[in-house]
Amino acid sequence: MLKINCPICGNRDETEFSCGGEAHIARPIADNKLTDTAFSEYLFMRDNPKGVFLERWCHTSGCRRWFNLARDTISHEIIEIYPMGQTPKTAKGKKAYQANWRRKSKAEAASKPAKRTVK
Amino acid sequence: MADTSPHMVIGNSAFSNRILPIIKKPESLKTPQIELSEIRHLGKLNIRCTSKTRDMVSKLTQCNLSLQPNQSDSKAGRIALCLGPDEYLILAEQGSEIQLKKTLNSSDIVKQIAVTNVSDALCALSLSGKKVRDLLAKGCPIDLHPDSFSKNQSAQCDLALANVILICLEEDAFICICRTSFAEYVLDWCLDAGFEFGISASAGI
Amino acid sequence: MSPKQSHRLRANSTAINRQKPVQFTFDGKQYTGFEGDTLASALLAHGVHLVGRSFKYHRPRGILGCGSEEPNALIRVRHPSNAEPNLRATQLEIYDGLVAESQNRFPSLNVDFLSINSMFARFFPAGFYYKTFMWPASLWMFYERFIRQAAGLGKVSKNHHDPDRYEHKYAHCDLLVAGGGASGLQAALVAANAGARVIIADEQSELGGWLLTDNNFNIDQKPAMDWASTVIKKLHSMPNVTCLVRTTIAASMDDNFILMAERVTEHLSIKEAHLPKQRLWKLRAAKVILATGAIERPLIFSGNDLPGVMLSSAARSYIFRYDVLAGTRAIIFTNNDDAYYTALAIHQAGGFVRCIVDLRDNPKSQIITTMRKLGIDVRTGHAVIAAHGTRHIASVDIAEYDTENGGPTSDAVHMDCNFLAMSGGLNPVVHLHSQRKGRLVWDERTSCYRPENKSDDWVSIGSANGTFQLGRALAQATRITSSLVTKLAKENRRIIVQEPVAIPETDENKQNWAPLPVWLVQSGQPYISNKTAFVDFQNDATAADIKLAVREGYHSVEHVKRYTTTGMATDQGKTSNINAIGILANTLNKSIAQTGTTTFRPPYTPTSLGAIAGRNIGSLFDPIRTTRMHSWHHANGATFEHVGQWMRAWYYPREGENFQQTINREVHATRHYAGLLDASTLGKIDVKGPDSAEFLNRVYTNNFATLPIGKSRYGLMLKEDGMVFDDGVTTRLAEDHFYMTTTSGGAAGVLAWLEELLQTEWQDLNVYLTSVTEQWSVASLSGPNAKTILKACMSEDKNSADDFPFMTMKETFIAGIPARIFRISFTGEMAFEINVPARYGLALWSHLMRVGKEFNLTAYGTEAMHVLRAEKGFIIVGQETDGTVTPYDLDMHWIVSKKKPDFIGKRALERTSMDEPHRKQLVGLLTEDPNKVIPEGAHAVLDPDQEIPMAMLGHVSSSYYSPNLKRSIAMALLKGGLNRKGQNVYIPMLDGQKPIKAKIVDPVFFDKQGDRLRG
Amino acid sequence: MANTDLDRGSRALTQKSKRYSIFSLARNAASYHQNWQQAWRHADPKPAYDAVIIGGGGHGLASAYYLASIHGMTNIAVIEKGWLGGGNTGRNTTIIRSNYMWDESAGIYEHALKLWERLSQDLNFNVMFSQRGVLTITHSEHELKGMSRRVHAIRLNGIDSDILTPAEIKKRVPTINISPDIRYPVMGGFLQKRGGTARHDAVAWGYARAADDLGVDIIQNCEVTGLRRNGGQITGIETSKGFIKTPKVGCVVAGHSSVLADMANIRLPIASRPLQALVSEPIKPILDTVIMSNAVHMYISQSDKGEMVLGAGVDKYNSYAQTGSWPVPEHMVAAAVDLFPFLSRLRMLRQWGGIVDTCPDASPIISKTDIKGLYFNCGWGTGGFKSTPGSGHVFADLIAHDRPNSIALPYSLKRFETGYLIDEHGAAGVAH
Ligand SMILES: Cc1cc2nc3c(=O)[nH]c(=O)nc-3n(C[C@H](O)[C@H](O)[C@H](O)COP(=O)(O)OP(=O)(O)OC[C@H]3O[C@@H](n4cnc5c(N)ncnc54)[C@H](O)[C@@H]3O)c2cc1C
Ligand SMILES: NC(=O)c1ccc[n+]([C@@H]2O[C@H](COP(=O)([O-])OP(=O)(O)OC[C@H]3O[C@@H](n4cnc5c(N)ncnc54)[C@H](O)[C@@H]3O)[C@@H](O)[C@H]2O)c1
Ligand SMILES: Cc1cc2nc3c(=O)[nH]c(=O)nc-3n(C[C@H](O)[C@H](O)[C@H](O)COP(=O)(O)O)c2cc1C
Ligand SMILES: [Zn+2]
Repeated sequence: MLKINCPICGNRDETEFSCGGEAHIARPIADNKLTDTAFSEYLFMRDNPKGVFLERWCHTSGCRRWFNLARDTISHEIIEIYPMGQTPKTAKGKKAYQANWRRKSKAEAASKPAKRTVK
Repeated sequence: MADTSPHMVIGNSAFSNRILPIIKKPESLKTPQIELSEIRHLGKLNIRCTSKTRDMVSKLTQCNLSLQPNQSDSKAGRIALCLGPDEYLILAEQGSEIQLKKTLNSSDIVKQIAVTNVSDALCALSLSGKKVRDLLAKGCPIDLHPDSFSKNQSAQCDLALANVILICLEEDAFICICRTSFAEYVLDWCLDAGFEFGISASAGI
Repeated sequence: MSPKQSHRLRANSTAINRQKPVQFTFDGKQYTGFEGDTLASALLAHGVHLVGRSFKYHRPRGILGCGSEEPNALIRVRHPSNAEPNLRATQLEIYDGLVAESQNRFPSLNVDFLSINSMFARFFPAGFYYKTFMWPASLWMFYERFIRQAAGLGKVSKNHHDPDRYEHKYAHCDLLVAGGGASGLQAALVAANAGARVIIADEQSELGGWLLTDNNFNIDQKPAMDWASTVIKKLHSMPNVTCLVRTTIAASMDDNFILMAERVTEHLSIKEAHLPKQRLWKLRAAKVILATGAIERPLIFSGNDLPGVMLSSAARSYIFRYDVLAGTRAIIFTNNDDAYYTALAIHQAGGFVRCIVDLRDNPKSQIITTMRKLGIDVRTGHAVIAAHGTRHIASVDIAEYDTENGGPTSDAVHMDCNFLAMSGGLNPVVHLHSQRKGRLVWDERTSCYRPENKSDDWVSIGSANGTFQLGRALAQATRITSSLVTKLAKENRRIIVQEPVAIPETDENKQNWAPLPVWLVQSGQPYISNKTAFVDFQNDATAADIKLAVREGYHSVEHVKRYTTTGMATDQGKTSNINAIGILANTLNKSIAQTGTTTFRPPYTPTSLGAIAGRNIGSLFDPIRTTRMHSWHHANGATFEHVGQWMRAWYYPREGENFQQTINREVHATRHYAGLLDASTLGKIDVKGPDSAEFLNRVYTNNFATLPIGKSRYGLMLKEDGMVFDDGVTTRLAEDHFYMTTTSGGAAGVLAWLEELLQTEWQDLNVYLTSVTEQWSVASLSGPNAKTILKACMSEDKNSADDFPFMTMKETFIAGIPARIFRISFTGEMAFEINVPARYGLALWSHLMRVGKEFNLTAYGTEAMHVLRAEKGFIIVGQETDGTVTPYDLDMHWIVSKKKPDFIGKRALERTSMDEPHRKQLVGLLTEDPNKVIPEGAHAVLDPDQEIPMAMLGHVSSSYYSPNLKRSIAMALLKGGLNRKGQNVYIPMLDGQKPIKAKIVDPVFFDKQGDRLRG
Repeated sequence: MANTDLDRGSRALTQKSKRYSIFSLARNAASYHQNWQQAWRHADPKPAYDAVIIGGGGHGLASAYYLASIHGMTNIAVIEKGWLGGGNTGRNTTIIRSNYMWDESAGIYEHALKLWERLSQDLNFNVMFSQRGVLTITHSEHELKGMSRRVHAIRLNGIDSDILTPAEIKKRVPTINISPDIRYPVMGGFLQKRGGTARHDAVAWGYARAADDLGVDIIQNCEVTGLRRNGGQITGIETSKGFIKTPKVGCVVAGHSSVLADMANIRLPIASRPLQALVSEPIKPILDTVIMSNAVHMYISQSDKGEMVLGAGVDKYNSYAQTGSWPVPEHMVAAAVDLFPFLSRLRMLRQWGGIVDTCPDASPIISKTDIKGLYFNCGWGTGGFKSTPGSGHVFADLIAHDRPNSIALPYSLKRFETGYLIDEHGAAGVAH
């Protein structure tokens, strides 16, 4: 059972948290036209590395805040915890972030407002 | 607003279906070592605000909100808790939360904050006695050792299968806040877990 | 009268209390032991060795060990209301009134019919099941019955009632010391002196570990156990130390999460009701020291499983701890020095050491000389190649032995005996280290697997680390603990590094701990003798089985384990695994390091399921949530329905009514007069902030930005895959303030989802969400008389009820109670959802019922609500949807905004497949026979006479008898349903009845124009 | 579906001398079992094969067996990084049933069940398929409705399924607690009598032995580290024992599917999660039916050796550690003790985890990929043991013909683009 250092509440048992899966999946804006294939990469395809994985967690039973976490899926070691909206700072975390195929995906490109903006 | 009526001062009990007091204790004990009761006359206000407006809110509520998350401060009969970077809970005398809410909502910062009366959504239980930490340790995974969890500390955490807020008032006195729909579960759980030390649950005030 | 304790010595161990005799029975016979005895020591005190039968061959078995490593002596304990199987006699402390019995034998231990298996053993080698029982195929189930009956160990009682309590306890500490032997005690002391919060736990009934057994030397100039007692006393006196006995560290998991099983009252004859039988500790330790000692290895030779054959260290423990001499004519068989001390102990206790058989050719140690001087027959370079006896060891064959080539080199000498103590060297208890995926290294010098100490968070010391010399173990404990303390002190001000820390000094006997590993002692006829050379005693796996597995291609250590079941018994191979690996390595011609080990898994010893469940059973298995009106529903005879954790009033049967009659009455009353529903369980979310409207626009399919203040709108939420997720009515309270409702079951999920979006996806939006589900009690008043009743209850401005347009909200007072009233309707009637602060819920409800009486107001439950809404064709999320249904499938195109550039699910809905005509779509069904109600969940087909498997159109999602329409109605999701309106379908029945014929229609059955609801 | 012997791939064992029978057992007993032959050869990789299956679990071995026995492809190899059956095949709770709700699922699982029914004979290896019945119990009105929907669909698909009342359940399973006073009382259930359990290791060993007998090379302790391709065509695999040339590669590596896919730059909708199980100490027979409950999240059966075998839902975060998190088994045990009070006095003997390949719709992937000659069979998640023969059978067909048959067709990767998912979540709950 993991011990997770919530940035707000400190060390707590894993049972107090919920895991939101892969982090840094940018949501394509519906207005930006994407093929069904490219959209399915956003919707269903998931990074599932054996090694460092960037994922997001929420301290559900505590402060209810979301945060990002870099975790080794073999040893379960938590390498880094960093705020929502930021990218990892550790070397391992950075590498995992940059190496991810998603950085080059069409869906990610479509997450930024294109011609029209939403609002 | 709907909750501004003077009628609000009637007590709020989450245990309308239960007949209290209940005492559970081993035969070997004369008196229970844990006391549980509901604090019925307590207004509860949830406040969301950022660091920009926090001082203003402190001023208007006469509560010290310059707290770290999981800290509490009690002053003039009010307890303020910091639940997160932008979230606070104020426990105040029954009825005064209505006034507080009104004050906040008629201030300049009304657009930047959210004030919600949760007096009836949450139930406050007072738990005290020399074995109270042992009782909580049966269901609460956080470190309850007096070195780590002392006066004025609070925690949002799990107690068995319920989500609660624990506030440490004294070495052996706590407030446990839970959603009212979970109150009976929490009571039943405490009664069962408290049997080892002896527990008396009373209706409270 | 119980028999005499013929084997009890006169010595005076402190572990047993001779002042306190204890009466117990074993297999119906009365015995007396002493307080402090285990069942094993007490039986041995009476000379009883035979205590069980083995798993497969039903061979007679005795006591092998002295603690949790015991594979053989599994017994069953009877309690007044149940029985507990498979307890180890070596750990079970006796108490007055204990009723124990042997297992896996019929009719009795001495005469066991299935011991015939033993005679046919040659037909049941490892894996024989896989090779037979296949013909004819149909008979396997028949064979299996007998196979199952023969397998299994103990029995549980079928009419089981468990009166005991089991507790859980969370705990935290700076340092957990696992094991209370010399090393553990020293480690605990060092850390405790520095101010650390220490927990030291041992599975035995007292701390001291091996010192309890071996106490004939000094530590710090005191007899070893006196040193230990002083340390123990000190630890007990320190507020920062918790000493636990009878506490097994069962599991070591990620981030030093530790499970410990404490046996609280099991050893007591009077078990006080408030104390738990067991307590499961869930511990988080900053650091862990593993000082779990070592377990002796048996030697593998033919007949090594006979009762009377025991581990040497166990034999010594019975002498020193329990004052019991287990055998009077003893053979000692060893490959190391340590067993000589057992020989000495037996000799000094008055036993006759017939011969010491040492596999080593020319061992040199002081103790060997000592034994020879005592005139004891010491034969080095020899082996016991077989033991004989029927129900007890009676003799052995001893021969000169060539350890290089593995075999006897002389004729065997036959010696009679009644006891054999064997020692094959020590296995460090690496379980907890390995559970954490800590690596093991094979140490050639000491011939054992040692933990590789690599982690900062958990470290092994002492015997557990392969450091068998006491002096060195104490030094190691001191050094390693000090360095951990230094690390802890960096993060924790309470902890102060003490320097230098003194290392206790010892004058122990210098002995050679390195054994000469001989994994299998061969007789002259290996094919035969290997079949009775037991490796895994409990599962009856022999050396021959391991060799057979290899011959058949099962080479991986994991395959051998699974093919022969070695190490899979309740002792998890504590005494067998390394021997098995040794034999395997030899057979494969590999080194042990190349062969590897099997995986260590929790728990260390079997852990009670009752303790694991703790108090999360019965009514505390999951919280039950009730509304504030619950007591009224209860008092008025409601039957309840589970909706998530909520208990909702389902229907209110009256005297003499059946289910359908009740529903008809409630539905009828609501349509014709008025009905009242407790809708308090609806999820309610307060949405506040400048971007609230924009936020709602993004999460609902329809437009909320345009919603005027004071007005309500029905909204549909999708997940990103375009499937319907939740629905509800949301009302605008102010420009920047909304009041959202969700389904009862979906409330928590919706709030979590919306929070997630705000905190992760849309951090730019300034919106606060607060759950107010329990803040408000909700009574839903509906029906033609609803307005009249409402007016009668309103405290002020009664006329405002007349000017109350559909889908608007008013704040007012009812019976003096402040209320928010929403003019919305789920029944299709004129309806008001009255929200009041929860404390008034019951008062409001009672008041409405009282006032409504003269207007025929009837309380209705969720079932009537379902019928009422179905008459109107309203969907219920979770009933008409199942995560695979889009708004288009529900024919709700109207609710999906075409104008909004984006909302959750928009892009998914644009996938070509989403609006295809052959998808399953929501329609109504009217049966040909108006009295036939289709079972919900039934499937429709076009042709009822087709062959199975049938082509199904889809399923009936809702189906009721409608008292208003005086006929049955149903909703269904059918392939291409929208284009099939007017067609007939058939619904085949499960019970053999004729298929029901029905026509596909529009799902709105009642008041299509909605005149009633608008009033 | 599998009707003829050829369809079943039934070859028993070609080498008569190796066949198992009562007589061979007796004969060997007489010679102290010294003459048994290896169940399979410990092959070293050849430089090239006509096809290679990666993953020596049940599915991979079955795929190889059917490729050889039905499609005549015998110059093939199975590459396993560890020991055969050491993945989920060796660590599952062995529940076998085919009572799934959607037509597509009924198709594949019933196909598998039919193969199970003769598997011991087909392989000449007793896999101890025990058709003792799988009973799924329900605990609420809502669940009863779901059950009705499932049972109707299952029956119309020609699969056996009976609804039982609590009293009938009690009769069949005397130790179950049907008291209405527990938190989730038993309100009913449905039984597939043909369902049951099998001896998991034997499945891997039996397929390996039968495939080996047909000439398939079984290569253990050989990890695939790369997939080599030329343009859009697969050309071979890199392994810890060197490069192996082959035009066709079938990946059947369960929890490691994403790792393999990554080697070919292919994305999968798979999350590798721990799924845990535990066994109690063995006791004399007390439970003759497999019991599953979705609402309280547990399933239980008694193995032939006597242990109670318990499993629960999947853990909440990705992991390749083959261990899980304690709260999951703890909850499962509480649920089990509530339903079977006799368990309170039993003890947990061993607890472990596997890495399951979970898919967003809880249905598998049996699919070609954009790379020619590269096929994936994965996504079986928490419930693929039961499909082992069926999965291998249709996957062999796909590899041999480069075209999915009608049973495999719905399981293409394309469904994640079109949205035609086969969502077994709502219907299956804990899908074992
Ligand atoms: C605890 C648990 C309980 C379960 N209960 C059930 C149940 O009751 N009923 C049911 O039907 N299903 C159940 N399942 C699911 C079932 O076990 C699996 O779906 C099924 O066994 C998968 O078989 P497989 O052959 O695809 O995978 P595996 O048996 O996992 O085989 C995959 C193999 O690929 C190998 N491999 C991986 N990477 C490489 C590489 N790079 N090179 C070479 N080889 C590689 C692995 O070592 C492994 O041996 C359960 C699973 C678990 C973990
Ligand atoms: N069998 C033996 O361990 C053995 C035999 C001969 C000599 N010795 C001597 O004993 C000394 C070593 O002392 P030590 O402290 O390293 O070992 P120790 O054997 O004295 O103590 C280990 C203790 O750990 C406990 N233990 C093991 N696993 C446990 C678990 N999972 N949960 C709770 N308790 C558990 C045991 O009950 C035991 O009391 C050495 O001098 C060694 O030569 C030991
Ligand atoms: C159906 C089944 C029954 C099992 N029975 C036992 C058993 O009786 N004893 C045992 O030690 N392990 C048993 N195991 C667990 C295995 O020992 C082992 O833990 C599991 O195969 C996972 O492998 P690993 O622990 O080596 O990683 C069983 C496993 C399964 C799947
Ligand atoms: Zn937190």
